[in-house]
Amino acid sequence: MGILEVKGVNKRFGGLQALGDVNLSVAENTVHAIIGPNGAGKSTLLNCLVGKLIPDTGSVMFNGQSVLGRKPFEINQMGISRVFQTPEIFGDLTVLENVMIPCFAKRDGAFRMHAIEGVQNERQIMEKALAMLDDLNMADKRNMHSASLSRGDKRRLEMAMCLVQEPQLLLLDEPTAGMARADTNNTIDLLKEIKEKRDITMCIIEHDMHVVFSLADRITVLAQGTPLVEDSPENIKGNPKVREAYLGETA
Amino acid sequence: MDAILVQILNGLDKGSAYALIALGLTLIFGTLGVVNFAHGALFMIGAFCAVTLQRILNLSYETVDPDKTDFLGQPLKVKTPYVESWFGPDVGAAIIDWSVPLAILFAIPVMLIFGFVMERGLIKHFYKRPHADQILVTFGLAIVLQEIIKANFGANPIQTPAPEMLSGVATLMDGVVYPVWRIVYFCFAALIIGGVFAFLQFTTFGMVVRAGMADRETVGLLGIDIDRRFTIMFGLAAAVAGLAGVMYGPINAPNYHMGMDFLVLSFVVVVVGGMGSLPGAVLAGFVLGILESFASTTWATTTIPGINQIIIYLVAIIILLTRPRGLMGRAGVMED
Amino acid sequence: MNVKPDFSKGKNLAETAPAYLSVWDIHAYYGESYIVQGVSFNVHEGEILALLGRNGAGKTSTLRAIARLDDPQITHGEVWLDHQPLHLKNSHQASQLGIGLVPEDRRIIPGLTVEENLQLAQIAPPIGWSIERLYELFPRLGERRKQEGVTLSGGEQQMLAIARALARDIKVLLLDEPYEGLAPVIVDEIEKTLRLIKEQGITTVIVEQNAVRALELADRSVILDTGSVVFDGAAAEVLGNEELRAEYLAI
Amino acid sequence: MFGLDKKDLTLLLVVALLTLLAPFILNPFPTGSGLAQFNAGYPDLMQRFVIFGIFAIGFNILFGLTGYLSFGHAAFLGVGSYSAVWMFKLLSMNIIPAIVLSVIIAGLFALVIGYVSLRRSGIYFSILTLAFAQMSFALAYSVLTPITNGETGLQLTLDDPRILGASATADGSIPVTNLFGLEMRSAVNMALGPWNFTFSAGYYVCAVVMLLAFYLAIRIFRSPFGMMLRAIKSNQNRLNYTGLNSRPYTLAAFVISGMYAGLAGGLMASMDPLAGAERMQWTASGEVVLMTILGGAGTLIGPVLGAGMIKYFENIFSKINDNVLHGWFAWMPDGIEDLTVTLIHPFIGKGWHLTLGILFMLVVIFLPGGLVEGGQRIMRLFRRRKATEDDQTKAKQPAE
Amino acid sequence: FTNEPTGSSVTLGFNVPQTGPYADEGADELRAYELAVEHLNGGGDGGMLGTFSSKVLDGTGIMGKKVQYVSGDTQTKSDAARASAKSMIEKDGAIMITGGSSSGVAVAVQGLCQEAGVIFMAGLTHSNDTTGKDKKANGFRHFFNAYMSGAALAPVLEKLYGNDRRAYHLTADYTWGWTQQESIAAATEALGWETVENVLTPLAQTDFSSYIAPVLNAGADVLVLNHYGGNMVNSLTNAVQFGLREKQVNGKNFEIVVPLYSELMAKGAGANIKGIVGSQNWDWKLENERGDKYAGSNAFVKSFGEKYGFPPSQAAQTCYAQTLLYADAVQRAGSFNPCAVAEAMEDFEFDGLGNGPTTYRGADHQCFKDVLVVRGAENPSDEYNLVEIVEVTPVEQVTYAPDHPMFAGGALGSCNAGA
Ligand SMILES: Nc1ncnc2c1ncn2[C@@H]1O[C@H](COP(=O)(O)OP(=O)(O)OP(=O)(O)O)[C@@H](O)[C@H]1O
Ligand SMILES: Nc1ncnc2c1ncn2[C@@H]1O[C@H](COP(=O)(O)OP(=O)(O)OP(=O)(O)O)[C@@H](O)[C@H]1O
Ligand SMILES: [Mg+2]
Ligand SMILES: [Mg+2]
Repeated sequence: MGILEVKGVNKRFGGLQALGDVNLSVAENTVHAIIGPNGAGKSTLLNCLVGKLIPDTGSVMFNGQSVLGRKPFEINQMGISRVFQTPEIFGDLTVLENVMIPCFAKRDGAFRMHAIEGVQNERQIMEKALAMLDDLNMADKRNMHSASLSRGDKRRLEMAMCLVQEPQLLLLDEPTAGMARADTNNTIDLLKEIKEKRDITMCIIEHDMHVVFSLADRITVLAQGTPLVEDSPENIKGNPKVREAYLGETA
Repeated sequence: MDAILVQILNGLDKGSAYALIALGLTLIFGTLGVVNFAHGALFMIGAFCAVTLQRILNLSYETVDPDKTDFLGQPLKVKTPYVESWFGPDVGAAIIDWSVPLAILFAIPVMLIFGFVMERGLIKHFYKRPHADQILVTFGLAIVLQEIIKANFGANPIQTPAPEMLSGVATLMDGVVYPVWRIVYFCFAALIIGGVFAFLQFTTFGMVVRAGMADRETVGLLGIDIDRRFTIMFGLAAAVAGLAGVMYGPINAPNYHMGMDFLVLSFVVVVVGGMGSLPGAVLAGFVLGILESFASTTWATTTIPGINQIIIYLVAIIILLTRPRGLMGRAGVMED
Repeated sequence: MNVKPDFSKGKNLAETAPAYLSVWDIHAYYGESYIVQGVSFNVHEGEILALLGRNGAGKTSTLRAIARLDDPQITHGEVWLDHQPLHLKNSHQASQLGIGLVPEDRRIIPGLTVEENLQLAQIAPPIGWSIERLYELFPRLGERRKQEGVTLSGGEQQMLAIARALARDIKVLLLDEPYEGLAPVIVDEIEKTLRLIKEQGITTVIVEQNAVRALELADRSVILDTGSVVFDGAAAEVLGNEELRAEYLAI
Repeated sequence: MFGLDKKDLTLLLVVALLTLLAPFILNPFPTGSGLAQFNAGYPDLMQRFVIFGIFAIGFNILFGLTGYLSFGHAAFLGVGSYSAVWMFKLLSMNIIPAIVLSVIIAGLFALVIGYVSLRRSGIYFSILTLAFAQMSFALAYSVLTPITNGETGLQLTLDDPRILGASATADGSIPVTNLFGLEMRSAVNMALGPWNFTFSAGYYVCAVVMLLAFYLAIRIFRSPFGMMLRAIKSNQNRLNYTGLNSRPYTLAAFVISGMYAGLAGGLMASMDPLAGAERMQWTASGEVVLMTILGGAGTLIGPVLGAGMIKYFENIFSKINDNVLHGWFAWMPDGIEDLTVTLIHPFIGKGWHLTLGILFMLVVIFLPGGLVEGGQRIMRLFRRRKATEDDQTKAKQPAE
Repeated sequence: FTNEPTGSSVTLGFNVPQTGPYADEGADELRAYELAVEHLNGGGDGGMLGTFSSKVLDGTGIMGKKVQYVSGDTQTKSDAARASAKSMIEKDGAIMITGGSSSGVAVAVQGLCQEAGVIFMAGLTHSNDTTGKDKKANGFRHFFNAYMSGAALAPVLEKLYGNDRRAYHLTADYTWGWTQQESIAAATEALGWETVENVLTPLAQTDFSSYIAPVLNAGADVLVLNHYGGNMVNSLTNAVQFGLREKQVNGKNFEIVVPLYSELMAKGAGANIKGIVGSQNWDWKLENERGDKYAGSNAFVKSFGEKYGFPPSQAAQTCYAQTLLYADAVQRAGSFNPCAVAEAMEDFEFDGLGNGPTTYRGADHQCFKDVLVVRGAENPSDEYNLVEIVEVTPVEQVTYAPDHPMFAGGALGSCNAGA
């Protein structure tokens, strides 16, 4: 029984069957990669997990509780965080503030005014956020406007925002797309380190096979909305069907 | 039954005014992303084109009539319009009588040029500024235009009557009569709306502008001078607003604040129609026009007192709460 | 490394421009931030140039500056294409002079079908390949001609973006990360297309994070770092130069 | 001090000083002089400055922080005024209960309208709030006349019940609003040479309330709550996927700013016990939007400046007539005098709208950040000049 | 008392709409005020000072003090009007406030003046409430009111259209509209007319088509438009558009009545106004057509016309008269103290201000005088002759008891002299 159980999920967009009967089980404390051709439905699947989309049929269980029908913020409070394909950060706020906001949320998600207290009074939260930034080597940028960060830094910041919440399940949608090789390698190292340090499960979508094979414990190949195979990285690499449909001669 | 029919006609008529203004507003908003609070002023300027033409046609020379006296007891000066002396009293009077339809010809170039100048001179610089700044600058412009008109024409309404031939009532059915000019207005609105739609739908200009609405930069990358087309678009929107104003004159006498009277309403119409949607704006115009007409019947006002006062806003609230982006709005337009 | 063309004496001397596309010492800003800090390079007719560098090095900004988009703003420097001063033009004029940019995120226009996206490219002169010929090159687009462009899968969108550039009579094709987010099979396919395009005699500048693939394709390479050129030479030279690869490309 | 950092504290103290000395600052011209027309230091206008300042500060908490542009805020001001006047009619002429009630009622009203309107964002939200306000206005003007007294506006009368207090004074007039006996209308005049300064009790009450409101606004801006609101403006989508429900925060901001508006309305009624329906019309809502943008949205002091600017034009420019102009330019030769007056004529008196419109355009074209940006530019210029002066003096110093 | 004039001059506050739909009316009022000030200070030809029955004013200002004035903009909004009036009182030291062209504003400013302790001389305000339930000891109205319109119109309507009529009312949905509708309905019902329907129309309405259309089928043969200003111009225009004027119902010609008329409205309504009956406080042709009883009219028209080039409106006349009446009352009282002035004004009988013999009734501070019934001219000889006088209803017929139910509620209170 995995921490995340997806059963029989279907999703149609008009005439297009984006997801057809997807079953997926992600075991605790593993990295599960989802790969597949463009338009296979990978992002759609992720959207169903975080409440951005509601599947037509099927069930999504997280830790034995159903995710469906909950609002995005409720799902997040259950312990699922997501890093988007294009960085979603608070561009008008400083880097430090960006990381503090999820900390306020973390407390239990309840509405709190704090209308009179000064931010500096919330010392322990600030310190926690700073520590997180330190972990990601971004402490020196803490007072920068986050909109003016470079794309890689934005992605790192977004990861910090997700990690500071200490989620049980971290979803990453093409975290290294368009990232320079050096940064890609840094990111791989970072994710590995995090996985060692904390009890965390990760679900990662990626087209860069270097990333996939460095990180994944298990790989699901999605094609035209349905899982083609699910196997260990080694077996996937050798699978002729996957080579033909997805990897091409590169792998 | 007849009463219902007449109210539907009234609704269509009101709706065509709303739809025409909202159409122009959406053209500017949808293409250029500019919240144009001066749009009502454009409508008003259109109406005053008709007033101006009427004044020009009525330019007169004075002769003294010794038999009559004016209010101070002096001999009365009788005015004869030049057109009457040039073309003879009959033709001259007919020209004056037809001043509103003639004003269409006058208003088209005036409004186009006005729109071009406004876009090139002012709006152009506000494409990238926040909507709040656009509101402030266009509101300021609206006030300025309004005050200029007021300084020249006064605050009192000025009649611009329809030609004699088109000003009576038409019997549509047994017992159902309706003012001819209102029918003309409706047809005119339908023509303009149809024309704008056809222009945008069936010419490449339309395709380019639709593309420009979605992504200015990429359209520029394809070698298309989108700025020029946007300027044309602004001129077109101004002309649509202006023509709506010219033709509205005979229905209600133009005054300098008629634009402000329509402004808020036309924004409501555009938003209820859904931001960025031309058909939505037109549909919302007609829906609200018809509902407003029905809400003002005695039956409605006795059932719910005051319903006629609030119907448009009430319907707007209901529509916006049930349909997140108005009737036909596109996602992501002005939602943040 | 670079010879400054002597543009100072007017039109005739413009013919002294040493290359087909000459970029001379351009400096460009996004508002207050100084991003392109004096970039110069030459591209000769018919060759493929790979423009490489880390994230935030200014590659996209350089391409956008050449294509004369509103942002970033060039404050200094000159760009000449086939004896025409691009730096004095705006984006649609540059396009009419023969610049074809395939932007970073493809920028397929929403609301328009595949065919309309192509028609749009053929409104302003000069017109290049006919739409039928493009469908021959990309049969997948021909099959989907009535489909709305943005509903295409990522790879097809990339094809459409390239086709849209070719629909105009371009002299230089600027490609910004054509492989990003694409499945490996599709990457292979696009690479084939680029070779085909080169055979047609079109000059190409390609920006790509997948440096090895880009270098294999390219004749020459320019490497950028923090907005200025740090290397300009043959592509093979980069592949052979360990130091360069490690320092700027991390491969 | 007060839990503020140094910069904010300086700002607060400067504002406090300016408001307390306003009767002097706003009356720079001797009473008899021609320019006395430009004096704004009389009680009613000073009260208006600070009351609309409060209104705009509150509006800015919503608009400046969350980016939600409400086009119906005047409704809360109107509701506040009506509540206060009813309190005067029924309970007592003391302004405290009236203001408390107006804040509460406006808050409740905002809660209901905000709850519904905040289901949508962007322009859709703006139009929802506009629709609610216009409905309130239309109903107040007509159907609800028994409560609002319609067109005429709700006024005090000689036969109001007034449980704690007399219906009428001994000499048969309506009692005056007061703060535990301190009458709002009372004022002290001080003549200093040709100058005449008026210190009005009402103004100082308003000023103190405004300073409290301003202080509270600073605290809100700098609090975690304020940060959360800015996060909402910046990227609501991200906030949702961060486990925060943005609705309670926006609603809280909406209600707080509604209460500010109610406070302004209550104060307005306390200074002048009348409540008219026009206070709820869209033009009134638009006015506070303009005040905020004109001053500088999202800045602390901007909205107050914007409010002052618009009210100044409305009250001072509208009162300048040709007669006054002739008075000013009487020293010129007749022909030139007439010409000057003719040239200025369109912009004053009944043309004050024109001047205001031109001002809006000039400010927004040349000062994108509003009046505050204007101030900043001047400061920068000043600093730069000082810096270069310093450089020069340094350069002149011989090296030792 | 408040703003006691200490120097050699006295300041009056003219608070008129300078922006908004009534700006033109406000401009005309302001012209009249300026003229009045000129005459009070001994300038010009003296205007109605020469015909005024009271002779205490001698062209040396008021009580020897030169008259100065300040002007402000009411914007036809109670709030703005009060702000403007307050600034006149607090900043400019105005001792009397006058002006306005709507009842809402008049009532609001009247209340303010009562509280502040200055005299308010109402401008154009027609609602019964101004001197009815909202009357104030410091406020005075020269203009006629809705009740008087009804009382004056009724006999003429009977004469013109008979006493077997079915009337359909369209009424502006606010207090002035209601009081006028109530007054006209009462007066016409007394004739035997039937009120078929009373439909309230929103203030902001610009297109009245959906209110006019049902009239066609309601079996009514008279339409009463209880609208003013732009509302009236539009509703009348729409009614004419729908062919109501040419219509025959029950074998009778369909008729339209506009109880409150003004020259500016007639101008705005253009040809639509032809033949439409209504009432007015005064008309510039009054003395010419109805003789010496209305002395003063011609003198006023002459000085106004010579100064501004066109004849004055009824609003101008009422404002001019109010200024003179105030000055006269001060002069007679020998003091600027509002209480003394009010006492001098109360039950004052005068003549020669254009309206014939007039009384300022002490009980409610309302002037009683003849009321004009007018009709839109069929063939105006010039743009100033848009209305023709049908009848002048004598004062006795329009007088009512101070405790008439339409004016009940509210109390005058006692005069307030302020600080
Ligand atoms: N909102 C939507 N409306 C209609 N079709 C959609 C929508 N979202 C996705 N699709 C379609 O569903 C299919 C799956 O899309 P999805 O984004 O999940 O692909 P993906 O596997 O993430 O591909 P990529 O690797 O290119 O990101 C695609 O064909 C896409 O066009
Ligand atoms: N619109 C913008 N406003 C301000 N700064 C910008 C903007 N766009 C890019 N930048 C900044 O310019 C710098 C260079 O950006 P550019 O997009 O040219 O880099 P790149 O080399 O294309 O990087 P990548 O490989 O990540 O695409 C980056 O630091 C980025 O933060
Ligand atoms: Mg995807
Ligand atoms: Mg890039």
